[in-house]
Amino acid sequence: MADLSVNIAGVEWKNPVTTGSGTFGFGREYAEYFDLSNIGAICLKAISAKPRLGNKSPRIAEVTKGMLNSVGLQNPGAEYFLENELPWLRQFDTKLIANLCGSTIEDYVEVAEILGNKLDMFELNISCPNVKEGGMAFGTDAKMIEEITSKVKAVSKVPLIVKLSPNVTDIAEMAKAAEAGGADAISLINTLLGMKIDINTRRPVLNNNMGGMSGPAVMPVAVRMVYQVRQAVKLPIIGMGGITTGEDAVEFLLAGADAVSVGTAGIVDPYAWIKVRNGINDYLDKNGYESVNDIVGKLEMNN
Amino acid sequence: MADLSVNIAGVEWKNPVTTGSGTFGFGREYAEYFDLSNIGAICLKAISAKPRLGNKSPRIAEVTKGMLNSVGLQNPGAEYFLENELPWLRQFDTKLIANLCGSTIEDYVEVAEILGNKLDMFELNISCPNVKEGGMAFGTDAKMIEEITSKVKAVSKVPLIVKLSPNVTDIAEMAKAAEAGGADAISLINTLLGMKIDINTRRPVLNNNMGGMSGPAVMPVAVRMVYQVRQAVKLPIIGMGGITTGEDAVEFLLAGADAVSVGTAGIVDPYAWIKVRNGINDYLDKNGYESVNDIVGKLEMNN
Amino acid sequence: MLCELVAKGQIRRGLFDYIVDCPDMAMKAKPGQFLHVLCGGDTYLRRPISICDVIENRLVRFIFEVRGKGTKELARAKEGDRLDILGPLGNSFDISFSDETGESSSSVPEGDIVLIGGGIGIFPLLYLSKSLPKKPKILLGFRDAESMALVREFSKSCEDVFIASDDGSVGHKGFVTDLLKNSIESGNKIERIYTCGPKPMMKIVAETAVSNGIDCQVSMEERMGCGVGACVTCTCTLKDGSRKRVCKDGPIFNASEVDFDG
Amino acid sequence: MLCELVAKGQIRRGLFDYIVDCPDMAMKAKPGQFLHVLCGGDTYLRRPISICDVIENRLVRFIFEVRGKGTKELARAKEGDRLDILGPLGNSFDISFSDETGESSSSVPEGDIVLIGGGIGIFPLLYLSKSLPKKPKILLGFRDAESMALVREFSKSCEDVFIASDDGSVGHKGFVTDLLKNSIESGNKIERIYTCGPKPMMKIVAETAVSNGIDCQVSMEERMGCGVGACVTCTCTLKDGSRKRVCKDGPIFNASEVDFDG
Ligand SMILES: Cc1cc2nc3c(=O)[nH]c(=O)nc-3n(C[C@H](O)[C@H](O)[C@H](O)COP(=O)(O)OP(=O)(O)OC[C@H]3O[C@@H](n4cnc5c(N)ncnc54)[C@H](O)[C@@H]3O)c2cc1C
Ligand SMILES: Cc1cc2nc3c(=O)[nH]c(=O)nc-3n(C[C@H](O)[C@H](O)[C@H](O)COP(=O)(O)OP(=O)(O)OC[C@H]3O[C@@H](n4cnc5c(N)ncnc54)[C@H](O)[C@@H]3O)c2cc1C
Ligand SMILES: Cc1cc2nc3c(=O)[nH]c(=O)nc-3n(C[C@H](O)[C@H](O)[C@H](O)COP(=O)(O)O)c2cc1C
Ligand SMILES: Cc1cc2nc3c(=O)[nH]c(=O)nc-3n(C[C@H](O)[C@H](O)[C@H](O)COP(=O)(O)O)c2cc1C
Ligand code: FES
Ligand code: FES
Repeated sequence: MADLSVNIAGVEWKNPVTTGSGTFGFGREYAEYFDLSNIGAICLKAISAKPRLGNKSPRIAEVTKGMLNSVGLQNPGAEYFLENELPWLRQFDTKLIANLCGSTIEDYVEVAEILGNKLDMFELNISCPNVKEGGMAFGTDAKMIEEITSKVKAVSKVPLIVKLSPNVTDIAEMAKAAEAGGADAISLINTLLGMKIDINTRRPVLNNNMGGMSGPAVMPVAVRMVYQVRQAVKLPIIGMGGITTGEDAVEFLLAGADAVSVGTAGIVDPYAWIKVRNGINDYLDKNGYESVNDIVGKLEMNN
Repeated sequence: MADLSVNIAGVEWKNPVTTGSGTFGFGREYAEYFDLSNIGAICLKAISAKPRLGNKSPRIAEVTKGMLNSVGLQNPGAEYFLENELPWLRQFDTKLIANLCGSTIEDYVEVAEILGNKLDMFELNISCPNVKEGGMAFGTDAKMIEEITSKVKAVSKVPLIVKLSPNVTDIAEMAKAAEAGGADAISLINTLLGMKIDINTRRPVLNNNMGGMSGPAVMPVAVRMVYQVRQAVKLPIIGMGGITTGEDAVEFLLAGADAVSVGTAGIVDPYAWIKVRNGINDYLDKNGYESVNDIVGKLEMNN
Repeated sequence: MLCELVAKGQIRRGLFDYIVDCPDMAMKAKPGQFLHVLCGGDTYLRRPISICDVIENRLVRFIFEVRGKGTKELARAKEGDRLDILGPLGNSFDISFSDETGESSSSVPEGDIVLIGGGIGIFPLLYLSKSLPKKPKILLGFRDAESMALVREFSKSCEDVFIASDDGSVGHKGFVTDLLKNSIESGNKIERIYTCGPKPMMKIVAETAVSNGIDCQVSMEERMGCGVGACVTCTCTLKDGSRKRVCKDGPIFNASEVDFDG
Repeated sequence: MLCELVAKGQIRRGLFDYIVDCPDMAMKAKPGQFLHVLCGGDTYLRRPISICDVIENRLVRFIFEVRGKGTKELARAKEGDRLDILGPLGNSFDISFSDETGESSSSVPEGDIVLIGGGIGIFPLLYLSKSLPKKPKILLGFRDAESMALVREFSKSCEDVFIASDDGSVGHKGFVTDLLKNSIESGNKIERIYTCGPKPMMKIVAETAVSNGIDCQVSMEERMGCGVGACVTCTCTLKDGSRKRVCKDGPIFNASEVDFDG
């Protein structure tokens, strides 16, 4: 059994596996399948200052080895969360990450203030493609990323992860902007914007027309971007996008991720998180590594 | 049997199916599998003014429902092509599209001049992610797109298609730049930049480290981009990215493509081009359409 | 969970009747709940299929129509194959009835219990019909005589079976909802309605029930991801404007609270 | 083309021996050519596998080792399954020998014909050994005694079989290329060498052949897409700097022209 613990921006995780925000709710559902203390951190579904309704259904479409979603950040708001979800979550021995969303910079600042230091980390979601305002609009413009990061950082009492959108020309530039704004860590990738058409109705399957693509199909893009960001900034990286097995996770770790997140794979298999954690351990054991940190960024380029 | 003919920038194709440049060589190989006169147009592998060696092997990596390639535009040069390949190709009753590549704007202009009016259309490949100079570097910057398009257009004796890279923040902006530069049509998408790591060797599988991703996995991104470009410009569109069946092609046509291109699917199944053509016809017949043009852009949005 | 397919039947072209061996699920399953089935092949997400019946606390039966890729692939399974299934999922039909004191209990209601099913919506009604405190009446809507299913079984588990078909090739020509309206008009006292079927059908049933002051439970259908309540992709809209998860808060909702156009 | 798997054998753990029924391919197949096999499951691209033998102008045999996803999936096939195979693909070993006049013909050469195979590279040599104008000598390299394969069959089709193993558990302890060097040193006249195996092995064979003025054909291995010559993803580098398609211009190349480090 290798040492799986990692330190992400000063926060100790017992292992490098967390949950993709929005795929794990506030944890209650999967707690019926496994003990949540088994994963390094839980990244909760997006929380805004005020409750949000999200988009109309259908909000999900199957695509080749993946899915599109257009949930649109439905959530009961930060205060409801603190009162009704957080106390329950605190029974587990794992770190808790709040995924912050909003329509304006003020919204983001507000939710960060409401949540205060009651969680272990914040993840700034400026990369959701499913909302008209905020979301991805912030995450595809380096200047905006720097501005929003610095404003939220100014009020953050816990380390701030900035989550990047893959729908950009130059991911390294976005990561540098987050770093310049004071981010403590980077996570990527959020979903790729996609569309699925029902050729019988001749309409998009999603009521919102377009949605965010996730799952195994996006993994090569995600691995590439993690590598590019690793070359661009010194911050810890949480890598994600299609991870289904321990082997997949190892690709991200080698590319430079300090931790990994599993989302869509868990939507298909409730034990995916545990399987990925175990798979990482198996790889380390089999290859004689004592710690997961020994493989982070250990990719050798061919030329 | 519906009317499959389409008119792309003044050139009549007998049906809307062409080949993804670089997946069909100069046609000789698949001519052993089917009569090339059965497809609307043949888009040939990239041609440069001078011969190019391309990258070292491995140049291909399998990924989930798709592949990465890093061929790097290997080709014998325009003059060799004209002498040794074109005469043979002209025996087929189909349109021929030259895919133009180069490292500098002058290179592109040169190859367009050498080829003159000996082909039916040009496709400007400013979106290849596998070369250090030129290629994608041109295709991810709107100003560059406009400049290179207008310079190549100035010397083009045949309609000029500009092929866009999906590795951009705003695909519509790129299409508009091509239109502004004088493009006669748009094709998209070229490959998404990706990376696949061999966790046993801890190196990228591709000798060139990164490569262009194609195949079914990229289709939702491609359909979305075709739709976005359809809203942005009036030019004819050739849609591609993961098309494997007639149903897939219909998604692109509904989203606004006037024609479609099949690449990677043919690498797996030499009859993919014929199957897609037949599948489009089946859809039209089954739904009572007389012409393929009746469904182009006929997507109805949900809201 | 991997469950062995112990009996594969085919009711008609494109309609399959599966029985899987899984005591765990059978013991827990309540009427109205569903299974979330991995279909294999080129599909990625699971497919929700209602529990149609539970046999001897050990076997679970479900019936599905081939619609697209997933159900087509599922139809290829052979007896002895092991299917990857999550379940039972979702809430269930409320089968308790309050007695005079107003307390919810399992007392036997006075008036009729009416089940209304259309298309693939009829399948969850079988287990329900066997679980109620008294035999219900059932109204079944089919496209045509060809597409009838389970009628003989419902004849056993229900007091009465009424059929409507779109083309009149069997039973009443027209909507199954006509049968409901007729029944109400003819003065039958209906204690509660349970319905599952196409949205337009359920909408009319719900409106009819609400306007006649009849308690009514509807089983909603929506595209799903996780099936367990975590991804919030499967919502339906309620009249109060809120959005609820069909997989976890449902699939059974009170007819009066659902906004069928939301 | 769909070809029925008519016989599935297993030589040892992880090494499978398949015979498929496809007269079309059998009739065309030449030694050194390969098949391009769709493996199914979660794989996408085809996998190249050499033709190991052709039986009665109707059956094609291939032997493959389970390496990764695709070969693992292929190993699941059952007799009677139909495999989707393209082939025969590629060029083939040149088995003609020039007579005194220098004209290429099928005359029988004077000196030895030597086949050198390592690991999975030995399989295409079987059909080759049966197609030559005279019985060749074969040098086989294995990891250890456990991983030996086809030795009995080669004993029939070849004049002599020499074996080397990495750990010495069978035959010469060391490289199969040592056997070649010994043979040359001991003064045997070698007319031509055919070799297939790991790149480092073939490199030494090629160098040895070239430096001793022996004609030598190597079978190259590279990751492939289409397998038919269209996608140009499978290139190897020649000494003149050019890049050739292993699937179409190869897999057989003249040893003197290949740049093994290119
Ligand atoms: C709670 C519930 C219970 C159900 N019970 C039954 C049943 O007992 N018998 C039966 O035949 N069908 C039932 N259905 C419908 C069944 O889930 C769909 O027919 C099936 O998912 C179609 O999958 P496909 O791959 O064949 O179609 P595709 O169109 O290829 O599916 C593509 C995607 O859309 C989803 N999808 C497509 N149609 C529907 C639909 N009508 N409802 C939900 N998701 C859909 C699929 O799950 C998949 O994710 C039920 C649906 C729900 C929500
Ligand atoms: C011309 C030729 C003939 C061959 N003949 C045989 C044979 O007779 N018997 C045999 O056991 N093997 C043979 N091989 C090797 C065989 O193709 C690989 O072992 C196989 O492709 C591995 O696939 P996989 O899915 O198990 O491995 P994975 O690593 O999962 O494959 C991933 C991808 O890499 C490719 N790949 C991986 N390893 C190789 C390799 N060594 N060569 C080429 N592509 C590779 C695969 O085709 C696939 O596209 C031959 C290869 C070539 C090029
Ligand atoms: C249903 C669903 C909802 C999501 N909601 C959020 C969200 O609220 N906030 C966020 O930052 N990312 C959200 N994401 C993105 C995921 O957290 C993750 O970045 C992405 O799905 C890629 O990882 P995966 O392929 O492992 O799912 C969502 C993804 C899915 C599938
Ligand atoms: C092996 C390979 C080589 C390619 N070479 C070229 C090329 O030379 N020029 C070009 O414009 N696109 C090239 N492409 C991109 C394809 O033409 C096409 O845009 C892309 O693969 C998406 O379509 P598909 O998924 O149908 O393959 C190549 C793609 C592949 C797979
Ligand atoms: S399907 Fe995931 S919450 Fe209902
Ligand atoms: S594999 Fe396509 S050219 Fe060789």
